[in-house]
Amino acid sequence: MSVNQVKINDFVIRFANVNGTGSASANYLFCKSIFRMGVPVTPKNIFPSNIQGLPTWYEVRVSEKGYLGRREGIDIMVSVNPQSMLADVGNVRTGGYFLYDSSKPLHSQYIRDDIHYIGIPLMEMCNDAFTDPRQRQLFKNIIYVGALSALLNIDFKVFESLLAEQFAGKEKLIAPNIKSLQIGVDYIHEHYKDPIDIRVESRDLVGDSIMIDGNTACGLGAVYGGATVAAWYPITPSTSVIESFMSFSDEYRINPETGKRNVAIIQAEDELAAIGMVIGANWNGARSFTATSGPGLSLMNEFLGLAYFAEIPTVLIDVQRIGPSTGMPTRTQQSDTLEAAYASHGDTKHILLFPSTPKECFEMTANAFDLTEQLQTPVIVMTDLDLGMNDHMSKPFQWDDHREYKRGKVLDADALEGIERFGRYLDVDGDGIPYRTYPGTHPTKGSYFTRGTSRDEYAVYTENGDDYVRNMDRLMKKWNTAKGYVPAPHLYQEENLSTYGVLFFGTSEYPTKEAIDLLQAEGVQLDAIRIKSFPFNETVEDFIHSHDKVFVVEQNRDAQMRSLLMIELGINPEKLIPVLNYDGLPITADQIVNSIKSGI
Amino acid sequence: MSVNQVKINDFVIRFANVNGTGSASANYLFCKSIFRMGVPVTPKNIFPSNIQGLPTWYEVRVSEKGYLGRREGIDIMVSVNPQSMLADVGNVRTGGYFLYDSSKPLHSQYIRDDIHYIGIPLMEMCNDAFTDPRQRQLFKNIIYVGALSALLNIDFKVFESLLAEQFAGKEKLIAPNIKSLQIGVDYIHEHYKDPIDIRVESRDLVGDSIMIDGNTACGLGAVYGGATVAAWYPITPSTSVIESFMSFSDEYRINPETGKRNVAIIQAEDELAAIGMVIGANWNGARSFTATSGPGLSLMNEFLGLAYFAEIPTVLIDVQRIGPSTGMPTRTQQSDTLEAAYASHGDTKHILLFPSTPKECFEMTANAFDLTEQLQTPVIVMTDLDLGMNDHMSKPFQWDDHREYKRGKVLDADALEGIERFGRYLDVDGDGIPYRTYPGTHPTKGSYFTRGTSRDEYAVYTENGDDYVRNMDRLMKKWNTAKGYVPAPHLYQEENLSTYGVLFFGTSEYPTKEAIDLLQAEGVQLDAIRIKSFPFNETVEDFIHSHDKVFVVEQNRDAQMRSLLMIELGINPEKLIPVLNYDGLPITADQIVNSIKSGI
Amino acid sequence: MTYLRPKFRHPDLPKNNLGYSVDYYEGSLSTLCAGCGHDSISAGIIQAAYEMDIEPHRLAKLSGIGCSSKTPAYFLSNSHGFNSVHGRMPSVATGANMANRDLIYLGVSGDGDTASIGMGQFVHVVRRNLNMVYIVMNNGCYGLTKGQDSATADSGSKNKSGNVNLFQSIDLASLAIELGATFVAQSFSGDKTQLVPLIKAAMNHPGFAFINVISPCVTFNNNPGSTKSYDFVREHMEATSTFDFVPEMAEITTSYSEGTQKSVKLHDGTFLQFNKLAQDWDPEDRLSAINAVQNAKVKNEILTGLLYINPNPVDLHSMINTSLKPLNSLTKEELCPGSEVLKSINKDWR
Amino acid sequence: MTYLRPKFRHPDLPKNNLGYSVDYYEGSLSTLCAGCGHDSISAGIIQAAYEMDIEPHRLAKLSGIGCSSKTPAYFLSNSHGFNSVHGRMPSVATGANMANRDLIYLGVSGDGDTASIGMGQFVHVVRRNLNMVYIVMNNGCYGLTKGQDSATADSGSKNKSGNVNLFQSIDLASLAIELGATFVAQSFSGDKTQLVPLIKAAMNHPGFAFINVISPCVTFNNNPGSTKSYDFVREHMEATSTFDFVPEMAEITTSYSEGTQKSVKLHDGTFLQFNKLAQDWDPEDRLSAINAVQNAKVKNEILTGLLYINPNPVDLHSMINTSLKPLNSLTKEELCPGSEVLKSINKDWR
Ligand SMILES: Cc1ncc(C[n+]2csc(CCOP(=O)(O)OP(=O)(O)O)c2C)c(N)n1
Ligand SMILES: Cc1ncc(C[n+]2csc(CCOP(=O)(O)OP(=O)(O)O)c2C)c(N)n1
Ligand code: SF4
Ligand code: SF4
Ligand SMILES: [Mg+2]
Ligand SMILES: [Mg+2]
Repeated sequence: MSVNQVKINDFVIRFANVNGTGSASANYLFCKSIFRMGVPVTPKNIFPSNIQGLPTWYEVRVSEKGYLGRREGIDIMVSVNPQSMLADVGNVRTGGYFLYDSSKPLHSQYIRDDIHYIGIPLMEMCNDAFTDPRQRQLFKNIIYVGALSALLNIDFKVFESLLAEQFAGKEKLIAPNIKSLQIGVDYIHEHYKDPIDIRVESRDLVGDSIMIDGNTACGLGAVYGGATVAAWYPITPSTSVIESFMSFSDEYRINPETGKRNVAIIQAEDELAAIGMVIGANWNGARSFTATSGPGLSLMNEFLGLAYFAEIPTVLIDVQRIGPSTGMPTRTQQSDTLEAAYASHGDTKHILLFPSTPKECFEMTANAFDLTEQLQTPVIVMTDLDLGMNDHMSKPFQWDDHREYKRGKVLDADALEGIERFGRYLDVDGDGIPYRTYPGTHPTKGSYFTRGTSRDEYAVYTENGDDYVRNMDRLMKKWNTAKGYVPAPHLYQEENLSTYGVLFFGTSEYPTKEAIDLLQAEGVQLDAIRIKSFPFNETVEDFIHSHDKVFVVEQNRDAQMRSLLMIELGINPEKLIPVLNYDGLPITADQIVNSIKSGI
Repeated sequence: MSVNQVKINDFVIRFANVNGTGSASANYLFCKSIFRMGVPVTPKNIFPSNIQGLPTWYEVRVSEKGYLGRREGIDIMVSVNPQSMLADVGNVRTGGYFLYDSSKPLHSQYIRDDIHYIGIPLMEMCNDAFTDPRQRQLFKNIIYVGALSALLNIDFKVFESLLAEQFAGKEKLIAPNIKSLQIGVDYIHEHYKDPIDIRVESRDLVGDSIMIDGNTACGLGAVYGGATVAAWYPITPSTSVIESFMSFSDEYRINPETGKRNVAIIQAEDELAAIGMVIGANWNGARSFTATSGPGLSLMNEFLGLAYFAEIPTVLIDVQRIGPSTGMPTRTQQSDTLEAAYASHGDTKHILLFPSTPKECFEMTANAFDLTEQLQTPVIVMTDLDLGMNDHMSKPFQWDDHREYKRGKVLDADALEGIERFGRYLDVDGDGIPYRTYPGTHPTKGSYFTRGTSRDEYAVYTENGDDYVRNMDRLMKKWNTAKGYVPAPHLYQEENLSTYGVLFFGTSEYPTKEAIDLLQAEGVQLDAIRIKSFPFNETVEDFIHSHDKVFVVEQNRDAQMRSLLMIELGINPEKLIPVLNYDGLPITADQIVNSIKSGI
Repeated sequence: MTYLRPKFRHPDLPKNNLGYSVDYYEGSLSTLCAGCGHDSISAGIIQAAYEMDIEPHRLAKLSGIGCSSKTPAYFLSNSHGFNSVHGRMPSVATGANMANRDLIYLGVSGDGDTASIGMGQFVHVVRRNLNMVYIVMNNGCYGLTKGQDSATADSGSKNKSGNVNLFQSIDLASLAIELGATFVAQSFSGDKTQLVPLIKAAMNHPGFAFINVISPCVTFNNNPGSTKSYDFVREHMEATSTFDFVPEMAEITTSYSEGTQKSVKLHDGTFLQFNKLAQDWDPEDRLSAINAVQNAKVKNEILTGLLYINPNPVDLHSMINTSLKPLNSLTKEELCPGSEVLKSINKDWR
Repeated sequence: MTYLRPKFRHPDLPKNNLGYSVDYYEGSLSTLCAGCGHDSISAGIIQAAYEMDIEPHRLAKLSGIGCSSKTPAYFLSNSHGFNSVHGRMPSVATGANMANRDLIYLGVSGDGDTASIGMGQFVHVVRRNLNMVYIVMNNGCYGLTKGQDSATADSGSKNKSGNVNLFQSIDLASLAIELGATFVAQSFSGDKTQLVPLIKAAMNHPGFAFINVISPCVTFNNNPGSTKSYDFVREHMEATSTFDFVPEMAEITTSYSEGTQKSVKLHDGTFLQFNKLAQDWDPEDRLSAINAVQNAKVKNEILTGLLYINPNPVDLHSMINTSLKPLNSLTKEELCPGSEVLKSINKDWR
């Protein structure tokens, strides 16, 4: 094949494995090696909701242009799972490559004449090389990584350094890995003389970027944000947020002298208990949070209403998965938006933050503790399975050592001394935000009775309608105040270039940015805005008002963010065109392009 | 005072009592007596969230014109509660009457020069007449009823017949009541020669109307609707729905031969269990329901999502009270609208019914069982404390004996015989509604595995995105089908008479109808529509589109119904003007008039 | 309508070592029914706190929802209080305790709040041995929602509406022992002489201390068998089918000494058998305590006093080894690893 | 991806009295880990149903969420199944049972599903003595969420991530007895000879029948002490800090006769002490059963077999006196009072 057809640093490869067979670490090694060669990559782990034996896929997009979203069309399929092989063969784009284990001959049903087949006797070679059955299974994966490196031209030294880092202190593990890689490399060099038309070349395109998943970032953000009490109940895909918080706490929250821990992490009996603990801890002056997913959010409804009405700081990280109900626990969606915004009965509204990158997961989680204490109301960080459990290329995290924690309006003993009568729910400053006290502050002043029932400015129980209305109106005032506290949206242009706008948030950012480029190439100009928080501030309002049509990209069926825009900003629905994907895989640039084109 | 000033059958009287002192039955006797005289009345019970010793009010509106909503301005205050007396005096309209217990002299702070005072030595006379301390407290209330009857000209015979009915079988209780009434009458005749300018006159304005509360009606509706399994957890103001279902079941659901019960009523350990039992029973082919209020609704979120996604019939009666959180358990509101419509995480939508009268409580509860089985999705009857716990004048209930229960698409053994392979979630008829089977129907056909996880048309677990999307799109199709099943809105005019419309639902009906008359008197013409269900059908859409401005009357802070109209019908928010009251007392005609005038 | 009682201090009242007289430990005026057992328990708490020289602001009082859960408003008005949601007080108390281990945590709940909706959280707060006092004001019914049976209602007992309860009654004290609670006591609202010392002992216990206090609901335990005149009133209410009359009752009190038995007459004429036998079991031996409780149950007696204690419990903080300095008092310096550490973390992710 | 197993019937398999061979009672292919104890229990259920000549469609299988709760898909494919939400199976089973008392109800749950999030519902379904079989597949951890400790994890045991569990372990069997369950048994997933008869006995019990089955999680109980090669793999996973390798294990089985004791070796090299001593207690006497269980606990033994039974239980239907004809089969004529009655009701409200 002639060289000018060669695709350099621009392809999608998918690994089809059986879960529980050790493929994840091997596939990660492959992905990381390309990243180390300075080429932008995005891995997506498409795994089942069980522990062993079901099909699992790992898809890596390599993009010289730096597009980090998914795109359609699989160029290389590494197929080592008979269960899914038929579908896997079908998913290869015409002219693409199908890499399989040729230890046994390939059944005719898997043969297409429009794709290339690369057979490698993985099992055979592995069994020759290793005796222990477990190692035989494990290193089969490393062998195909070696093979791929030879096919794609991946620098072997990169593997050596990666393995050296990975197994630092466990050096004896390095040799068998190198050996396995070499087996793959040698096999290709021997049997596949002429190169394939896809290749990886070293670049300097990732700079000082890091590769990390959003959940780890949230956990680290909680450590930097000063969280001291975490309560949780395990649920996919949020579990690793707490696991991350645990392991960083093991490192950075143990007092060197006393050996005691500057953190309390409680595995609760369920989500109702988890959020209850968080509310109790925050009420008592500790920064506390929990993480959950859809079903947990539903169970937290009653407590979220209490925190809203009694005005208790609360940080909740919702790593969204496919709903409704148990849905698909290992697939991604943005479908908790409406439920989170208005969680609980009665008139309630909650602050939402929408991170798009691991860096924002880190920052928004840390900031959530400032926001919730400043505003004395729940703050929910709305991430999702794609952002939370997949590795993403991200700018390195930063922290300003001069930054102080903003603890909000809290009266200490001295402040109380100066006050005649403390009114927990008095709007002293006219911004709707009252002052609070921690239990144990002052012998005779500042104590009050927190309750979910109606009370007056002095926290005294009341069934008087006027008292109730005054309080509810103050809460609305506070809501408007919040617009000045939450992160402003990101505008992608100085001033409008088009009468069409596109609005998006969270994990839709990368594919939407790519879609904008693709559309521009076709002559369709779009202005773009990314929402980072709810409530929306005027910038969002202005953007929408200054365009004839605004496409709202989201990953749910019911266009939930569009609903929020209508309700909160009074936007005419006709202006807001939904762009939706809700099949559980991250939305692709192609999907966005197509529905925007049909919407224009 | 000259006769032409006399108000006949048009006044508001409020009784200020201490709860737990037996006033409710006395006040009810007063209200019922006027009803028996053929004059329209509406009582409102304004009670505290405790059992004994706090202030409680009973307000009766008497309206020749038949206005059954609340209106501002109290003409007569019957004040027997020192705790609230100061406020009570203040609430009497200029020229109104203040009736009090003159056994002790009235303190000067209670003296206004613009109202009339009627002192009656209630305690004194009662102590002379009775020895038992409990009777002394109890009959004090009956004495002021007697006094009022004399002042207002209530026919004493009416009392006699009412008491005769009430104490049928307990005749010995009649005498002391008559005696007490007489004491009050005699005292007035002796001490108040000239009549007051408010009077009750017999009329024939109530026809065959009945007086009953909405919760009793819901309970009866469940009996007629064929409910056999009720699961509940006590919560004000919904408790009496189940209590009503219990007592009617005691009468009409016991098999005369066997003495066994054709009903199972389970007091659950909490609301999660209650809704779980309801779902289990409906899954197994019984008609089952629960009743709750805000906090319970929040706790039911997860299960409601399961019922939506797994398509299991579920009837829930939400008797709304003031939120958020515990709020004011004994005050009314319509603030669960949004929470109920989209309860649970993920993309969910639920069918809502909005009764306005006890008759509709009866009918809509009975119909809810047909709807939920026909549509295989939860149906939530959205009533409130005002409708549920207050007595209302209502047309008598009706039942068509030819009516059959619509059990929806259920396959029996014979039907299954004829089927090759049963697909629980197959859209056989193209309306989005699949067929179901009850457990135990057929030895080899029709069994399937119900789950909250994603599954294909044959109820087989799947993690395939296309299967998931197909299912979610079918659920949307079913949602649209539902628009043809749910009750249509009520239009109050043949064709439009105005460019202004007013839209309302539930307990806002009576005050809004009065407001429409008042505005018309001022030359403001309004077309009116009452929503009876969610989703909305075209009639609602057409009504809004055919008016320039539509006032949306609701009893919550955040204009939640307005939000639903925007989201579901894509209405331009500018068209929808909120008319809101959320102080916990039923909205009044005056409030509606004022905010509509300022909105025009 | 909990309004603050005018804080007039009787100058001649005796003072404790902090110089506070007992009324300093009171709360706002109770809105419970006259004669409600719960008010007697509040009085017991006030007395105990006074006698123990507790600084009210160093104590946090928490509750769920119910008549019983309202009581924290009626004692220790200088303590912060948290009337949370129904059945979830244990989780809120757990979070609060984690945030600041230096305060005393007093949880008050009802039998509905604990044995029905709250059962899950109750079981797990016991399991975690949270350092708190947990008092259940146990009246066998849902007072605030007008007298439905709770899960602790005796099997066979009749409730307000005359229905007989058929379900197994949950014995909270026995359950707590089964679950490994480290301090389990039982008493009667009217028996101050026994209750106050138990509350003091519980406050001293450095782990989870549970007290199940039988506390009659004077309003919703009015079954047949009461006084003639009262029957009259009930009939009247039945006829009018409104439950709107709550007679004022006197609080039921009793006092009897160690080593004796006592049967207490309730307002409805029924009797409760209390057993304060000189302990024939070893309260430090779990098995012997379990046997004592089970045997009493068979004899239809309510064993009162301290049923079981583990004198050296390991509380939640010790289990998870949290710093002795309260977590809510840690500073940024103690909590935030800073930018240098972050740089090295970034490096690991290159 | 529960796909139906090709229903090929071995013609020569023995048939039960209904003419069904055992494979007729199977379900779809299990997606649990090879060697998971839960699969052994499923096999036990299949065997029991086969031996009891149960018509599969007359049985309803219900569960919560978890690996254990997935198993109903893997047996009795001709029975209706309901995989509900996490921890709430008891309420769904209660409603189902109320609707049709003629079916057999088999509930399957896990220790997380029952002892953590489901504790409240578990306690109350016991209390109501619902006529059902309730099997907990107890592995002391949350399998499906990757091995966190559950509330039944032994105090002191190490979990996957090497953390030591410090909390009181909840003994579900002992708890069930405390709560008044009328049938309580305990067994081991690998001991079919004991398990199958127990399941059959439970299905025959006309009330709430609870079986706590110890069922090792072969994947998440791999603590130090296992084979060299396996250590190698674990180290590899630790280093790569991905948990992506689940070795295929053989199911652990054991069989030992009445009156003996047996210690079973788990994959991680640790041992479980089972005790099938000739019963030295009276399983019909609650107190003696409680003592037996408590004593075994002290000796760190797991007592197996039938621990307690009340041979004539009063189930929920009998308590509330529901019609013998299933409620879901009642007709309009039996349920609807009709228009005449309504007229008279209206009259009462004039
Ligand atoms: C989620 C929720 N469900 C129901 C209620 C209604 N409710 C208030 S108090 C109560 C029961 C109280 O019983 P208990 O705890 O025994 O307290 P008591 O009044 O008997 O002292 C109930 C069911 C509620 N407030 N919240
Ligand atoms: C409301 C809710 N919270 C959390 C989860 C996540 N989750 C699924 S299974 C499970 C625990 C299962 O443990 P167990 O019941 O012991 O079953 P096992 O997998 O050990 O057999 C959890 C926490 C969920 N599905 N729903
Ligand atoms: S109802 Fe019962 S529990 Fe509640 S305050 Fe009155 S007496 Fe006490
Ligand atoms: S994870 Fe454990 S419990 Fe789950 S299937 Fe695998 S072995 Fe069984
Ligand atoms: Mg109680
Ligand atoms: Mg488990």
